[in-house]
Amino acid sequence: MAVGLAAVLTLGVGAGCAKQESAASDSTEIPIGVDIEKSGPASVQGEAYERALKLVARQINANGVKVGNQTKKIKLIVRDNKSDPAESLSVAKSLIDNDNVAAIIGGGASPTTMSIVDTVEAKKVPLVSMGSSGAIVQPIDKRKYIFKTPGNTPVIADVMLKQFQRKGIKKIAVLSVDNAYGAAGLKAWQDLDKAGKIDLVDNEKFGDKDKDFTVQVTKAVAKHPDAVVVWAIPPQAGIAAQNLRQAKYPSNQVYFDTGAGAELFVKGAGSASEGMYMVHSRVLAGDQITATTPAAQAEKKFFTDYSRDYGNFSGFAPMAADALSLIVQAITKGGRADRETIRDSLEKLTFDGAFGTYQFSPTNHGGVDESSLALLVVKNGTWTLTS
Amino acid sequence: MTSLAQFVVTGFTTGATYALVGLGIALIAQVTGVISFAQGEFVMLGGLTFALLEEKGLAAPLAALVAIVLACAVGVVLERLVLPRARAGRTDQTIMLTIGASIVIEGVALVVVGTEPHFARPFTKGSALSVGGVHITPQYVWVVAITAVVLVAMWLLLTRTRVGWAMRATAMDAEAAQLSGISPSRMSLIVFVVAAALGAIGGIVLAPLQSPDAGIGIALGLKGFAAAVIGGLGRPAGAVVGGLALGIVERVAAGYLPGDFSGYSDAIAFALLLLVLLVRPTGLLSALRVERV
Amino acid sequence: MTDDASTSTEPGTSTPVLRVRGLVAGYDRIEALHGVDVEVHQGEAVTLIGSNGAGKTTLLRTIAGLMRPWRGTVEFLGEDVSRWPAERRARAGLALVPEGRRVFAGLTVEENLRLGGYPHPRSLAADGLATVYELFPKLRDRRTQAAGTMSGGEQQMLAIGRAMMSRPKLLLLDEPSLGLAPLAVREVADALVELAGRDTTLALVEQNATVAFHVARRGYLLDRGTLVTAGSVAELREDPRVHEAYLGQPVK
Amino acid sequence: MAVLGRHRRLVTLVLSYGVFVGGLLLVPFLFTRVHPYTMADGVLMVLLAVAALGLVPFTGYAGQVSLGQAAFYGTGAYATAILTVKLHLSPWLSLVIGAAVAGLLAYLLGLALFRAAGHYLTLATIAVGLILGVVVKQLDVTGGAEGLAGVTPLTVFGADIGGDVNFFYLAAGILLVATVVVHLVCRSMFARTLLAISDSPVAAQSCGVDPAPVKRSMFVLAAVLAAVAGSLYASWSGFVDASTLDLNVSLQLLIIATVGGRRSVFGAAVGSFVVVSLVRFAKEWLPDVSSHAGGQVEIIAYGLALILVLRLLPRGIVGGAAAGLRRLAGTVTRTPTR
Repeated sequence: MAVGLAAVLTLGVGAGCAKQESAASDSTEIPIGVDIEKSGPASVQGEAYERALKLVARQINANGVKVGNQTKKIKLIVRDNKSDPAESLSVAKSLIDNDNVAAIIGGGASPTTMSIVDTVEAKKVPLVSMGSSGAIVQPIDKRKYIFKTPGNTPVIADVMLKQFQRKGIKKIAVLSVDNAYGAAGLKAWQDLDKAGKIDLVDNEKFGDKDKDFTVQVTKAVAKHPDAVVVWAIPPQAGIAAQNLRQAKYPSNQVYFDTGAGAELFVKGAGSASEGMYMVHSRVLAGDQITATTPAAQAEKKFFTDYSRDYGNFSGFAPMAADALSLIVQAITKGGRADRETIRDSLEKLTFDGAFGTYQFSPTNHGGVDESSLALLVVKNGTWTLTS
Repeated sequence: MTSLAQFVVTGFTTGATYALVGLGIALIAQVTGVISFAQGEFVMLGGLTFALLEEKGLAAPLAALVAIVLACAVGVVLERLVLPRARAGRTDQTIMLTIGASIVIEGVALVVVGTEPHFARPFTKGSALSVGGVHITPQYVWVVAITAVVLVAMWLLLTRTRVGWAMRATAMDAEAAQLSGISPSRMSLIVFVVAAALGAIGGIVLAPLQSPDAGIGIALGLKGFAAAVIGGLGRPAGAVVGGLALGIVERVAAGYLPGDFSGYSDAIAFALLLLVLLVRPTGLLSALRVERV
Repeated sequence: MTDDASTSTEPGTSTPVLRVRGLVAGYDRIEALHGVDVEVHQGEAVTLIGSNGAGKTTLLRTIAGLMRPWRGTVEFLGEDVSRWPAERRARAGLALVPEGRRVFAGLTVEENLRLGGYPHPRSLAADGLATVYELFPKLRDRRTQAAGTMSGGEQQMLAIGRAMMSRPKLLLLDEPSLGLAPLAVREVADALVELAGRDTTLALVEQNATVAFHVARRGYLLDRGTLVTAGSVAELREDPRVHEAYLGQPVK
Repeated sequence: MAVLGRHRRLVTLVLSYGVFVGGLLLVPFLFTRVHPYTMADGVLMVLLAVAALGLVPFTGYAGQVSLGQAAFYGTGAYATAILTVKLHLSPWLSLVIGAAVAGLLAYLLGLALFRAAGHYLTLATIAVGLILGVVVKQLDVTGGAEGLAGVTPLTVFGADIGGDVNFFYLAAGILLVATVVVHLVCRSMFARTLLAISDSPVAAQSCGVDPAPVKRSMFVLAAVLAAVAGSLYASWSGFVDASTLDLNVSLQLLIIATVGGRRSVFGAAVGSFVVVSLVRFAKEWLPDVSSHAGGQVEIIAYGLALILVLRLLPRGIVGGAAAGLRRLAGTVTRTPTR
């Protein structure tokens, strides 16, 4: 039976599309795999990633990529991992084995990255992830090929901590989504709590498909924290904002992580988000940036381009945009488009991207530095820089 | 105490939707013998359609009407095209057919609408009322009020109309009903439509609280199922009580789990379901019925 | 296979209310009826007798449409109804009071009766109810009682009453006296005689020979799925095969 | 003719296994050469087939619907991950322990559940899977929400397996052994009893057969096979998280068994081939059709496949094909005698 079916498929499908020749070095296209969340709970991110990647690829391909003395084009191979770690692994394997990609961008979140790091590392393929969990790039001796664009979770927590210290906030409660991403956020605050830098009075988790956190919010608010920190992506970040507003918790004491950063947060939370804070790259307030430094110029340009092409801006877009830019930079600097060169070259890269400034080194594969991050606040329905 | 009251209020609101889903499942099970795993998809269809149309600027009552009609139409397709002669079929086969239908409904919704959630405005504006420290948003009131109206209407339908009697008669003894000139096929169609409408209404009232997306059906269907089984699949009232109880237990338990364990709250509904299945598979309320007869 | 039966059928002057021809039917893969011919004429009371497992219940269920015939036809009022579902036959006036009464236990007596009149407009219900209550005064007293809480005899009356509500042109009864107290048997039998006297066409399957021969004028004897003989009640009373079927029960 | 007739069953048996093994051997060839397939798909296909194989006796013969296979698949996967990562046990030993744990879990569940009617089992199995899924996200030993990475790969006689093609052969060998085992079980008196039960519970009961222990044994067998598959998956992928316990895994396995054929031991493999192909080709082509929903659209294909097979080929592709072949063979052998 299996043979019969196999034969039919071979005849019907196989004849026309026998596996393509692996991308030889003289090919004019550089295949880059993209493993992102086009569907499932994190699909909001996936959509922004894909738009950003297509935008950047278009801009890069307009002039081509200088590889040694040749000019090549980027070919993106975008695959959906359904926000599912196991599926992400299957996607990554397929990109490596089938499409023979030079590098992979993805997964778009921590859970879908954690599942593939071992495989990608073993197959020696450079990977740039949009997941924020520190475990993605650590321990560094087992993550030689793995890089990421978002800042490390503790770095983001640190930005919030500084604000808390300025405002005299001592007791906080953390609401986090129950997956690898939320767990990393929670752990960062638990570590700060242990170090005596903050008093974590309560932490509450919710499932990544839940749509109502009234109970978690009620419990957290009952502990009278000076601030509530939320580690969630849209649409859940928006629901958390709404539930906090319903519980009459003051919105100027609510802080979100970079993960919340998208137009959908404001859309989902509606007026409830007004006055709430978020740590994100300055790019989210792109229209307010005065472009004096190269870093600020890159941020502003991306904000303008993306907003022009797609109507509104997404906080996730720059993370993916930079992932691609970083790989292209590495290819140009290294002068070759093979996997080893890209990896070696990435590790030495300093780059001003749309999301912020990257300073990779053999001991640091972990995303934008603290200087790129800012505290933003929702004012009249848009993200505004504080101070 | 304030917290407890808040948990109960919240649980009651979600429980109302579980109750509507569970009621649909119980009615279908009784009248047609079909165990439908597709019931949650009607909540999705109702909620998502409503939110989508409302976002597009359609007046809420009109959006709700369209959503209900759409869900009912899908109910008809399910009953007529996917499950014809379901009564005669084997249970395992019909269960799998409803699973297949549920997957297809979700898939089509994904193609048409995409994966993003959609946001419906609360039925009326206004901020949360505080009653002794318990926060009650106007939408909570709407959920409870509409659910109550629907349940009363269902009760009247089942006890005061000939169609209602015919449905109950078919549930009690399908052959005898047939001998009285009642068409089981008609009753099956009617009950699927009624169940679809119940689910859609549950989805609509919940939409402003829990922004619906194409993927919510499975989880809500399972919760509704748990509600129906906990209450006892044999009686509609059981499903309603089971749904409300499930919603409240779920939230209260989540509320009293310490923070480190609050992740376990997801499992509460299913742990309760498993317990009922292991201890009293005919449902908690069935005990009352046996003792009364 | 069917010669024996067809020769013994009474020649009717008009179209019979029910004409069953060469009926073969069964459960799963087991054939229970091997080609049976039966006719019932307007105003007649006919009984089907036979020992346990003779196929009487199968015959009634197939006539009522609860089972599909494998071969052969069922004609009702001159129309071939073999492919009709049971509810359509019921609406056309073919009523069956099934074995074991099968009233809707959770509904009240009156709700049960009204459901019996389901095929007809609501306006006819009052008329029908009056007739049934007149026939079974006990039911009127128990109008609002849940049917499941009544005695066996009362439930049987309700089942018959429910069937009467559909204004049947042919009333089929499957073992109406089975499992009833002697007093109830008497009441039910009287009611059936009364019905037969009112020109109701009925066909009765009955284990209780006294009841069967008290109510019916003519009968068929079934044995292991085949028609053995047919004739007037007087003839059947004398037939040793009938005695055998009733296992020595007094048939007079 | 008479000799052929006498040996007909044997011939059929040898032929069908020949075709089966031939088909398996063809997979690496097909999956490395035909475009959107990858060898990873080939490995997944065989693992899913092993996990779905247990549903053949359980669903096809005992007439039960289990939507909890993921609970056992995940148990196997987590057992291997925990035992190799935390305790540094050999992956083979972990596989055996995982299968034993899953079997025990199934036995205990079965003790309580088979007293009740069919659909309660479906619900209970779903509940178990979902509860386990929540629990593993909370515990440290299971790596919490992040899952466990760095699972020790399988070795054969101390040598690395190396590469998906080799892993495929290993898994295919296990599938073959499992198929023979399930085949023997289905041929036994045991299975005949089950068939009687699923056709007519009343009849079986009146013959004095208590269906519960028989169903329970089938449930345990299904659990053990799923655990073996889950364990192999953990060793192969190197990573395990709560998604191995997801309801979708159970759904997928049920669809595989149903589409392939619930009453044939080859049904699981054929169903798995069909489902993996659907996923792969849908993923490749559907994004062009609908930009809206990404690859998730393929679930429509799943659902439709399930409905169509149930409505048109209630015995699945293998059952349908076998009936077709029999009809064909019938006409061929009958012709000369006329």
